[in-house]
Amino acid sequence: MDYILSLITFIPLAGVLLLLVMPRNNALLRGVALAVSLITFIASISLICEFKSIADYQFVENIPWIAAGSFRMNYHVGIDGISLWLVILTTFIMPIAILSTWTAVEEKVKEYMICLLLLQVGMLGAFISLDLFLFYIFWELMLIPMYFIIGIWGGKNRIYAAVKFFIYTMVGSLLMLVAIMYLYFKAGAGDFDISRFYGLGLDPGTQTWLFLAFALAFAIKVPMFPFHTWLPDAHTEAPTAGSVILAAVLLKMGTYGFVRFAMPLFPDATARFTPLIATLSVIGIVYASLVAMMQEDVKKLVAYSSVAHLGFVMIGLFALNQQGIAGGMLQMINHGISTGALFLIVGFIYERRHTRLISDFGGLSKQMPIFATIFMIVTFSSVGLPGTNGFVGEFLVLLGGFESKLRLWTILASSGVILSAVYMLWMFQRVMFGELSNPKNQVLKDLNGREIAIMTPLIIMIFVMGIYPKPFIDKMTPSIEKLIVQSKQKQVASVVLPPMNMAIQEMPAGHPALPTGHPVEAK
Amino acid sequence: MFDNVWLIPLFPLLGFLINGLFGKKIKNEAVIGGIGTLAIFGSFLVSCGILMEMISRTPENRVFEKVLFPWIHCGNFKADMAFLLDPLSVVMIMVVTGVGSLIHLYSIGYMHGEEGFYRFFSYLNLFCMSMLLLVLGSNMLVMFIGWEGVGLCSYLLIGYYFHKKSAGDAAKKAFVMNRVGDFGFLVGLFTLYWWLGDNANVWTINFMEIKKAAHLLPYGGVVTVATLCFFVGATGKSAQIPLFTWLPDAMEGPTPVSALIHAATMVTAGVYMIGRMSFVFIKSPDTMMVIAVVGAATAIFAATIGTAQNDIKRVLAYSTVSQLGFMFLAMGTGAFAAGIFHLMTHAFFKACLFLGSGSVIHAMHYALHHAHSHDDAQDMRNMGGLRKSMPITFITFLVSTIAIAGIPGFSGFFSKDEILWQAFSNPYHGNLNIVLWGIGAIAACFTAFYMFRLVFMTFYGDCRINAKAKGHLHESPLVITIPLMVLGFLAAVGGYIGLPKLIGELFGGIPNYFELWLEPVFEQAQEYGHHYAASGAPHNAALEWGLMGGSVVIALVGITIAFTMYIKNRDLPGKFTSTFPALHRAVYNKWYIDELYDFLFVNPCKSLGNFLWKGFDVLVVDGIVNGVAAVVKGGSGAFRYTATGYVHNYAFVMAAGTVAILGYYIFR
Amino acid sequence: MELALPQMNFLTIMPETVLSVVAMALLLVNVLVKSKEKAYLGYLSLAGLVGALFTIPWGQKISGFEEMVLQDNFSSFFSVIFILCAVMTILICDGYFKKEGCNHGELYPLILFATVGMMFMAKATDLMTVFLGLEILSVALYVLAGFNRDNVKSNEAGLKYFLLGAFSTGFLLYGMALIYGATGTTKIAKIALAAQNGAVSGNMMFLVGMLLMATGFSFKIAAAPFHMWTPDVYEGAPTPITAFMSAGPKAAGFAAFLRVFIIALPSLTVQWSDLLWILAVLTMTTGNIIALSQDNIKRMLAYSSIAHAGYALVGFTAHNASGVSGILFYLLSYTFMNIGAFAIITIIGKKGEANNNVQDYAGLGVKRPVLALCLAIFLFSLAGIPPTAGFIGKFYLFAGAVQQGYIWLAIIGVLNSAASVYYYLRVMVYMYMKTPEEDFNWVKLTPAVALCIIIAVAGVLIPGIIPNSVLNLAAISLP
Amino acid sequence: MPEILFFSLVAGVAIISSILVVAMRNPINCALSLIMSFFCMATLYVMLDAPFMAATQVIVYAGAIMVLIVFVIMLLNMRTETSKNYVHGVLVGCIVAVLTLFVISGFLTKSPLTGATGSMTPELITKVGHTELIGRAMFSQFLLPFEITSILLLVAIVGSVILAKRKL
Amino acid sequence: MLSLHHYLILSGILFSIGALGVLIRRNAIVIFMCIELMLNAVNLTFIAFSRYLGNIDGQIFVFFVMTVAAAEAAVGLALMIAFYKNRGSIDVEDINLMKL
Repeated sequence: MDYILSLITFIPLAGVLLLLVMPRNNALLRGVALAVSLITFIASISLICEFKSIADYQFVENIPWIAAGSFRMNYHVGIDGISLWLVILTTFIMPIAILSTWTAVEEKVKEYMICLLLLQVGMLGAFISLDLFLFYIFWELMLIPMYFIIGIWGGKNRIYAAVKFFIYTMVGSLLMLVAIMYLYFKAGAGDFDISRFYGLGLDPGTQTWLFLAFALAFAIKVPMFPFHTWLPDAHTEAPTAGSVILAAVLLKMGTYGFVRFAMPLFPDATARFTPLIATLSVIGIVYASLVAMMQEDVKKLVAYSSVAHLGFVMIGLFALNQQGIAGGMLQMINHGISTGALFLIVGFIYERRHTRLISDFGGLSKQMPIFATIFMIVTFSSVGLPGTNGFVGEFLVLLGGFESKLRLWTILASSGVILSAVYMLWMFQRVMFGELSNPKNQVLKDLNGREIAIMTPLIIMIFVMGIYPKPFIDKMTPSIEKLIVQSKQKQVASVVLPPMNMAIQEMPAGHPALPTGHPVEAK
Repeated sequence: MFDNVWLIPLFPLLGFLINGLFGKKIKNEAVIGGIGTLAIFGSFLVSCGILMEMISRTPENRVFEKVLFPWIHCGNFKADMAFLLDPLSVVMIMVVTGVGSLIHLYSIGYMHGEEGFYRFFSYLNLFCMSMLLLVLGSNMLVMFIGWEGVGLCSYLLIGYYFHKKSAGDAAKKAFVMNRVGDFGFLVGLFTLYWWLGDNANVWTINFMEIKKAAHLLPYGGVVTVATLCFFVGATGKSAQIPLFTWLPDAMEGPTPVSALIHAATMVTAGVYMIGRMSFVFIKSPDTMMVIAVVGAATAIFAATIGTAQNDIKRVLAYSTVSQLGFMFLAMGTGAFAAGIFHLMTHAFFKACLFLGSGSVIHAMHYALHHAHSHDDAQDMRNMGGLRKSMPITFITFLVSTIAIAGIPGFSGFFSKDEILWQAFSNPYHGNLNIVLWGIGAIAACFTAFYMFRLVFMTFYGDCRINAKAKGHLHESPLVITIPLMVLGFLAAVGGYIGLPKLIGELFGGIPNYFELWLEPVFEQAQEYGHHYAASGAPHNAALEWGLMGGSVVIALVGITIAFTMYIKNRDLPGKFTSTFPALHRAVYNKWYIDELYDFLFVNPCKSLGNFLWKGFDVLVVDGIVNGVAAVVKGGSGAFRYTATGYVHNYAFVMAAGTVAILGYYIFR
Repeated sequence: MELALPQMNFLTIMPETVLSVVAMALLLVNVLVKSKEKAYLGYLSLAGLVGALFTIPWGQKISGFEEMVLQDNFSSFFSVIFILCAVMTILICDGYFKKEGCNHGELYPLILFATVGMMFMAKATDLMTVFLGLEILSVALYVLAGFNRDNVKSNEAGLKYFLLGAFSTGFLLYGMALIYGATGTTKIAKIALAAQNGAVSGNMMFLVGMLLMATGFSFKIAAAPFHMWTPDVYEGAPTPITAFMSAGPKAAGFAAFLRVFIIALPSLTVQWSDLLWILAVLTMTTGNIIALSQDNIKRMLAYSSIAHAGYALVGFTAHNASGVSGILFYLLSYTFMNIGAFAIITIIGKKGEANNNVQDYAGLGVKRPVLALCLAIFLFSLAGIPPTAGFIGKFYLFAGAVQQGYIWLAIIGVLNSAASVYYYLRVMVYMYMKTPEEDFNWVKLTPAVALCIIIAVAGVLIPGIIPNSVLNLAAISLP
Repeated sequence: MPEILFFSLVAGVAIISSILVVAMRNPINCALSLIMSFFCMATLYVMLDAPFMAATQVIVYAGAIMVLIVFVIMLLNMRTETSKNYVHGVLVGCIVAVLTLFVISGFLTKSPLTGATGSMTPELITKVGHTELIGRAMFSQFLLPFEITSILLLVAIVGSVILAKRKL
Repeated sequence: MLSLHHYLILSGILFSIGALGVLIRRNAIVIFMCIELMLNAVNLTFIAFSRYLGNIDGQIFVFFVMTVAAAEAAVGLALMIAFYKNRGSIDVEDINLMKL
């Protein structure tokens, strides 16, 4: 099973080819696409089974690909604890996404399914690439199908949204490309293997620029404030599956990029920019929450909530300690599940009512109890209620943040916990509670079997990850440790360690102030 | 038996799952109600077993931790799904499961015929489970699950009548305010965890481990920060100033909910939490003072509002807030056992009061419904003289009222008196103690007043109900009255397990069993307390007798005023309101706190959100993005006019380009 | 004094000879065979081109005719580009010219002659040969651009191209004259040799000659500010000819430009790389910016071709191995993608060059999904999005710049690339995201055009995914 | 000195006639001025010891090309150019021209002849004869360009036929 | 003594005049004539260099330039005729169907 990763990545591609030659029978096309995505998912399960909790890359394949001029690019793939779950998330979300627009997309089903599967190839490829160049290829490859998904099957303003999405992302990633080239030449002759670039010992000035270039690309993708405005547009216009994938996986590309590339590659710059990134994340959390609160469109609200959630992820990642990063990683997956589920939910009511305005709804609980229950569970997962997945991630992020230098930021970010409750519950209340006054809403049907089938795995995951997150954390722990070492190696070397464990005396009676000068970075 | 502690939350969880998943199909209310009630009753039985076993153990062996499964393990952070049994948590589980069982039973009758009956029971069970997790959690995080879980259930249950907008609003308000508290809780947790870990290398959130490491914590300083944060959490959960406004609104929920959640159990979580971490709290004198002051302030503040409300449940709600204030006053003055004691007695009598009011409302509702009247079934102005038609309700209600008013012999007297005495005598806050005591006493007076006002308006005097409905008034069924009776009984006698020493001595040295029981829990806290304890008021039996007598007098004064105003001289309240209209309006409108919050937080947030969205996001951020695009496109539109189509212009550009290039190189 | 004939190494001009002979033969055949159907001429010329393709020697470095030409891999690589360009153009010619009613047989010989001219430009090692090759190309192109002589737009294109081309020739020649004056020779190798003498390389005349030559070549490759002719001529010229012009002559211009500047003027590297830096930035930016607001798709692609010249100039500015091999690779890929795109435009366009607006492509994705897909592939490749050859090419170009330290140039380049995405996407928006206004029932996909498109798609995708061999070829084909 | 004087004369005529080319309204006049200018060129070629080039200049330029041009002018029956709204064009052109002039003359006067001098001294020319020298060079060293020229001419012929012939 | 620079300056002047003509004239034929003038200026440069360098290459170059000029003239005039046939003018202001 040495080639399992390639297999997983390219099964969808095979599906694309299969779909290309198939007749335009919508049911058949949907079925085949679903089958392909399910096969991919099943295949990816074997990754979890065989994955060993060690820091090394596993299932590595390294095949020479391009060797011309001064460049060596390899088809070098592999996963570690960080990418494992993202790969699984991708394969897990895909069948759900395909099912989600089973009936909503009636036109050009063939192209639609092809786009979805191609998108999957891109996403999986990006997660498993260990070669920067290969990563970049997959990274860009994702854009095209997503662009079409938004642009062809989207809402009214879809073209604007699609083009904005494409160009916005493109600008960032192209600058990253320049940085990749620069990095390559800095590293001297060789290939684009990322482990070659770790620990390169670049001077801080260079790191700064390179980090900025990488960070821009990733920040746009995350999206971090103030690069977020493409997201509400893209989400609002995209069809349900598009939104789901966008939220569940594509946004993770940004955060994943930070973890995999920006931080370990440029430790000094990471240290330098941590306050900035944390500030932006906090602004993003508060800002997006406030903006989300005032939204009139459910989907836009969820989109803004994504911005806030990913702000948490960023805080966690830049806390650069075990809890923070593990929390960030978990939060990525959680966000994928719960926000994906939220988009599905929005999709359900949109399919029924062809509107997403909050004011058009109200009192749906009465008419759609199952829907209400599911919606409620997902809402609370998104809010981060203990027992659901959202809590574990959020908690670890905040804990990690609090332990690190980012304490103040973390406290501010914690306010997002309150704000998220405000906007999510307000929305929930306006949609689900109250009088069922609108006659159009009085004839709504509750979820059908397919829709329940879509939501069930997500709901299960919400609880599984909330109640027993240990296996998830355990698998990623060694990789995170390695990452922390990589991302801190320079910092540790250059910063004189403050004395560990200052003697803790029994404080005398009275009210001594907070002891000053704690060793903040004493790890 | 201890090993089976996990059964306690499991039963309600099962009840929740069964009712939640299949309740709609079962349809039979008896079955659903039976499942729900049995589930919690099962927990009650297990709790009893545990209590028995614990009683049989020596005090040193009464702490037991049961790890169910590892939950979040990450780096040096460890949080297991684990339960802690010690005298404190046993008290709590007894209260929760006991009162919970009764309320479940009651609900079968009360909720009869409601749409979503199964939903109600499943939520109720879920609540019990969360509450049990809260009290049983052996670390802060498990406690936090329960902490948020009860918030969730409170949200669900307040919003039970979701088609009413007010219910939805109230539910949301409750949850959000709770969240504000939770935010505090989390920050407190982080602070404690980080400080202990970073400075003492004790990376833990486990209560027992913290307890062991508590000596490493400084007095004040970081502990103040952490405990204040925790206290913010407590104010949210326990409806203290400044986060109390949600509780009265929470009365939108069905009455059993008010009884269980918003009187007996959930709202006391803050008190319990402080008790659970007494060894940390007491290390910060500042926090202790803040707690005491906030508690006293809340007690008096809510009591004043309670005097002017006409909605029967709202009066009780403010009374709850006020009583919680008493508990915090106790905690803040270091009278942990007394606080917990009051918590317990309060659970009895307040649950009884709520259920009684529920019984009244139920009857009113029934009567009004049959009379096709749209009068408010909860407005006391529509009641009066109910004692005749509802004797059992009346008697139990009266007993509980006496208990809450603090008449000797009833449970409330013992606990409240203990609190007032300790507030006065505990050696922590110097002269402030007397003020605290004074406030407490006045609040007690108010309590007696508004509670008896309630009784008088509801059960005495003429029957003001719609004449047509009068004939339909009758006593509630047994399933409702049995819990009332049990609770009434408990409200009457529950206080005897915690007889004040003074009285105990009178009866041949009966010890304060309750305090003894909790002593090992709070021992350490008391020890830390001595570190900075100033000399309080002298522990003087005469003084104590005096104060005790004083408080009785105070209660009687309150009752007398109520009697005067609402039985003897009925136009007095009207006179009073017309004499001080502004005051009355302010009190009636809860001192405009909600409006103040709207003004201070809600509206600014909304307008800020609106501004950020429409002003900043759309105009500035997106404006820049689109602006760049527009500039580029505009540039494109402008530059395309360079292509004039004229050869000579093109040639000119070429020539000019050449000249420019040449010029650049020659003259540079 | 004996007449010493030069070493006549015909191997060095084999493909040119073959093509010239075929072209002349075709001229005769055209006259002799009275037939309205001219496609056979196309097939014959294809045969000639393929034959010429096989006569291209590889791996040798042979100088011929008194250092007038040099047969090396560089010239071979470019010859391949030119031949491919000619082949693909010829494949799409027949249908178009039939549709336009100017199906004259002279078309094919002219294309072949133009190809010969380009090949001479690529292998010229003497300014004279450069000039003559360029003139053969130009004259043939003037004619080809105005080939649809009954169409006033075509006339105008030809005339504009002619006037401006001749004007720029003046500058080029003046530059050559000055270089000649400064060094005393027109042979590229000798110029380099002479320039080693400090006096020569410091001579203002030498520098100005270089600059003027640069302007002349810039005209040919349509670098700003010498690009002004491009959109008008591309729009007016018959579409297949536009396709031809956008790929071949640009490559030829680059070939000569590269050869002359890199081989002959290394002593002025600092100066000309500065100049090219500016030109590259100007060219990319102008091309991309103005393309944004174009509705006519030919015109849009004209501006895009200007931008692409800018990208190639980025590699030229770097003038290192990756940059230059990037140029080679890029020009080859550009040939595929651009002619591919034009092939589709050719068949979408109605008679008289109607229906060439972006708006007319509305619904193509629904009505003709395969064509639309191919066009999308070409456009994505033009936009430089993986996995297409366009991306790899751009990567090498910009990497070359980065390697040489021209970070800002690379950044400006990628930003331009990002802007360019907009107008390529615009076509896609119309193809896929707008409802069709009319059927595309006039679109006839002849086998020849289909073949051209297939070649183009293969040429875009295969090097995009497994670029190794082409890149290696480019790497050994440096001047 | 007389050389300079003669040069000045010829150069003056050349410049004046060139200016006339630009300035004259009637194309025919322009053409005639241009021919004048070409003759001056030929004269200068002679002064530069290139009699063959002078002859070619007269034959090819003044003869062939200009005849062709004049022929076309007559064919198209061209009128006098009307001078409308061209002021800015003139202005712009003048600026450019002046700049060009300035630049070109500026650097030309400052630049010495740095290239290696060859063997084709005036003496050799007188001895061997310019025509022969050219001929020899053309058929030996410059054989390939010469051949290429043939293709060029062929293209031009075919092209002009295709463009201008009334009916193919 | 006549120096190279005399010729170079003269050719520079002529070149500029030619260029100027291209820029300001409107008649395509006149423009073409101006271009011829530019080419002649270049030729003069070549021959002057050739003479002063004692190198025949320049003169050969001029020979080819002349040929090219002839070829261009033929094609260019043919283009003008074709254009004239369709448009009835060869004024460059009329050569602007394609713009923007």
